[in-house]
Amino acid sequence: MGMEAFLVFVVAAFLLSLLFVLLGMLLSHGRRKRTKVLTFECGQKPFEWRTLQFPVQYFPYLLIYVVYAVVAVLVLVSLFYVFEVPDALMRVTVFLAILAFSSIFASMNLKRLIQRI
Amino acid sequence: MPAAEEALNRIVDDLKKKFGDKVLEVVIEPKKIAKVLVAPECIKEVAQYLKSEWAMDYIKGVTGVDLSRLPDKPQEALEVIYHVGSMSSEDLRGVTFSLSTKVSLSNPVMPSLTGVWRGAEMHEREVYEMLGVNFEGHPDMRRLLLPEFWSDKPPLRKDYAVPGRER
Amino acid sequence: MPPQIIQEYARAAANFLKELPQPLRDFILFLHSDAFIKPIIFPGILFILTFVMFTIWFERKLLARVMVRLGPLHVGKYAGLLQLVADAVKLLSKELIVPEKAVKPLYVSMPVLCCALSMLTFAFLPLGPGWVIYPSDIGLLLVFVVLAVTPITILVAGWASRSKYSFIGMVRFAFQVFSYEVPFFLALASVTLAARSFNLERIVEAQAGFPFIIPAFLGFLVFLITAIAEVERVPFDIPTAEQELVSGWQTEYSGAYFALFYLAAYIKLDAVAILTALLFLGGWNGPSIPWLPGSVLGPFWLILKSLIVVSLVLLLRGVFPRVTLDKLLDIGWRFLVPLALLNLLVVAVLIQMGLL
Amino acid sequence: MVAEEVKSVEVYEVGPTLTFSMGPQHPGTGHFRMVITVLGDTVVRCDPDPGFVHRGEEKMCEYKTWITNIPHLERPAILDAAGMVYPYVLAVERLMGVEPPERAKYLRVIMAELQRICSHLYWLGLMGVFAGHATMYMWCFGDREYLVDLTQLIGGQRITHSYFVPGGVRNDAPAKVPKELVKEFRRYYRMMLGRDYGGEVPEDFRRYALAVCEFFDTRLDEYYRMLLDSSIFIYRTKGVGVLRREDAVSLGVVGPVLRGSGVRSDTRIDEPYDAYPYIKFNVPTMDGCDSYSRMMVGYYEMKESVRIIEQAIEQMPDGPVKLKQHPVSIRVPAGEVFASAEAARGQCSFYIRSDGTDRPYRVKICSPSFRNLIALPHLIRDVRVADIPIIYWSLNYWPVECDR
Repeated sequence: MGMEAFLVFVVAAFLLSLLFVLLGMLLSHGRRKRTKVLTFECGQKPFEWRTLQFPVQYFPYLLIYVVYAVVAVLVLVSLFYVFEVPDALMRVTVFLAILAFSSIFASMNLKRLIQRI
Repeated sequence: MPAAEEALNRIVDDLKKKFGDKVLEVVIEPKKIAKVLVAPECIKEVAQYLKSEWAMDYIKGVTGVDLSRLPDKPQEALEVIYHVGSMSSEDLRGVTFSLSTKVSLSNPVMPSLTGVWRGAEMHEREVYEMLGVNFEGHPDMRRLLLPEFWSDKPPLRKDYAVPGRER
Repeated sequence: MPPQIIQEYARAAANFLKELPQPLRDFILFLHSDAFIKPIIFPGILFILTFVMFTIWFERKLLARVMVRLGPLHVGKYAGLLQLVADAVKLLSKELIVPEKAVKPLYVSMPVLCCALSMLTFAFLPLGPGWVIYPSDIGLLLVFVVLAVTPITILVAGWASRSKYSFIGMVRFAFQVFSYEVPFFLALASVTLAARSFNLERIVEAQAGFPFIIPAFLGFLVFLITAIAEVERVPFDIPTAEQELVSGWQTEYSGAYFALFYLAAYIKLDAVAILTALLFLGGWNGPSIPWLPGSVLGPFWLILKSLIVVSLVLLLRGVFPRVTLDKLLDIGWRFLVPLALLNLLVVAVLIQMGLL
Repeated sequence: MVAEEVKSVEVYEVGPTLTFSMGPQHPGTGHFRMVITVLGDTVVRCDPDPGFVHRGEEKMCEYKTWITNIPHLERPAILDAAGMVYPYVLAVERLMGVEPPERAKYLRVIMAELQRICSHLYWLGLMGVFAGHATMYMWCFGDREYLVDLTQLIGGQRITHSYFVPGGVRNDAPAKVPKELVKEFRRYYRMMLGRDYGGEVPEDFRRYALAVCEFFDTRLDEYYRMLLDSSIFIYRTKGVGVLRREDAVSLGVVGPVLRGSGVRSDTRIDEPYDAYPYIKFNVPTMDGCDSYSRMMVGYYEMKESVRIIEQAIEQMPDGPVKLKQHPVSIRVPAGEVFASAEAARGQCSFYIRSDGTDRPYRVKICSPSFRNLIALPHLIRDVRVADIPIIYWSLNYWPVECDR
């Protein structure tokens, strides 16, 4: 029963979004010119395009993210077990300990990791 | 007599003594303003001297004037005036010292004073495009205000007439 | 109306239905079934659109009050209620421009995808007991899956525009995503821990005594702050910072495409507000009102609570300047993550003590 | 205008950079363009490119008479018309060797300070917008209306009033204020401050002006609490765009930018003109040298301006407001003069050369925005992209005034 309603909703959501574009195509007016579709920067001819380098100064954050995101998924999985087991505190403590260890490890090795990359 | 005007007198006397006949003309006004005309060859020297000895470290503006249509005594020359003041000397507060020079209209070349007053950079760029004065030794001599397609005469010269207007 | 008349009415309608041809009858029955009413009318499309329209109008009026202005005034009978319709017509009638350099299939499809995916969040959000399109035991996880996928459409849209401002906006958005997502998850973990379920209805039922904002106040704070970052509202509207990047990742979009992104942003805002009400403010639990029937009472309280959250988020736009990206990263990692962990610990201790 | 050259000027060896323009069609700049080169999120180079609103004011001045130049010269900075015309009028007076009557001196000071406040309110409001805080803009503009009303009462026009003429001001301030204006002011006062104005707001001009001043002074404190004291704003501006004292002097910046770098320099004190010598006021300076200091100097200047207006209104003598038989077309004796006045954005100077006819021979405007622009490439270097609008607007840069 829920599945049916869900499918109807998904289809309706996509159709509605498409409807907007279709309406836009129907209602929009204006003569097409090449100058309109050119890429401009603030009304000026753009400079040469080069790919932007990754902002280096935020890189350490990315590394921590890699560590934490994995752990965050882990906590969600482990929580499934937490519900069954009475000593929730024990579980959370273990989780926090893992987290603390990994972040200390990450911060200690951060410099070396950055240099290697 | 206020201290500022006394100081101005002293500066001008000092300049006359130091540079002799290179100082061509001197005007001192009551409102803390003095003007000294020097030859373009020695303007950098004078500017350097003014800055180091008399603490004239603050640039207020660079003006170019085309003298070719002056009614009383027209000259085929451009006058370039550096208005400078002082921020480090209390006596010279509010003083405007005009250091000026004359370059010929046909070949307007003079040394750039950006080495002395860093702030002169854009002022000189403006004089360059508006009156066509070439500043030798300027780090970045480019157009500033005029559009890139401007190919007419420098607009502030007197022989450039605004189309459709009469003076 | 006396009940006899209603009964007669129903009987007449049933008779009328019997005489209809089979396909038409099926269709009419379908229109009365949950499979139609739920996705299209109440927790579904119509409700979403109305709620979003109201939110936008409400934002304009509220901000106008803060700024000592009047806000929309003329379109619609009362206080410019129909201003948004006028704006929508204006946006839709604008020329659809696809930049020459853009990666066309991606550029065109991302707004549609973004809007549809944001709406999808509502499929798993119960608005009252039984009022949910897709009841699921892992409803909360599904909501977060959708919320985690939506940013990808934005990243692709920024990349596909092939313009520098879009590109910088996209990179900023990527950084914003990973600065808020971890504390977002951790704040959620405390609620699931307290309710011992991922089922949103069960989570609300667990708050029958008191809302989770009381034991998990820190979690609520973290959740709210990260939710604002999630919906890119001031002070965290860094990827679309107007004064810095024109319009960030949506610079090149115009007309109907822009309208879709605009709509998506407000749908996300409403979804997050409802989620906050469900997780922390006790959902549809509330004192009963005599003249309101039970099936309406739940949605009433929930929507009221989510409106409070919405107005809180909207008000921030009137009082805060924008922070910078590095400040957001700082807040996210040095402040919110430890706070969320602390909150987790507090909740665990409370459970251990038998208080939750 | 610099598009072609930039590519060849520098190639950075540190890594791949990205060059893009900011402006002239950008919500964060005016009619002005910066060519920004970034490495990651850090700006390595900023090349200002003014000139999009260059109108050749200096050339046009040579074609107009001494008097018709006045409304014309207001155009570069319409928000601060008084500040822009003030040095011109002073210069012409100095060439002619005349002095305006006492009352005119005070009226000029009142007008100049009113416009300074209006201009600074615009600055503060847009600073808020550039920091992502739109409320500040709306508040500033709502309150500015009453100051503009006052300007209109005195000068007859809301913004570009052409009030200053060589030898005085165009007309006297009125004795009475229209009833509707007073009523409207009382309503606004009650709405904004939540209380009635203590006592009647009279229709007498002097007392009405004082009431507006008092109201505005109270509102200024609220601005401080709303934006300038908010921790996010302080974080965004403190230590951002540092212009050290010696750099400020050697680059020749003016006004709040100079005073924000700790230099106590103000034309109103250094070369006092008109009624300023008779009025007591402070010149606020800050030692932070950053965007926050510059904005705060602007903020405190508004407070000082209110004090100046109050004093000027109280001290203003009666009498004529312009020299007798003021001619429409004047001939100015030949000569050259360099006169300065403190406009809202800083010292504005005019170099004027006259050849004895009814038109100037050469007029050079050293506008404050132009002189502050010189500092821009030095400030926008090694900062984040997000700081560009903050630094840019902390200079209170006005493109039209710079381009003239």
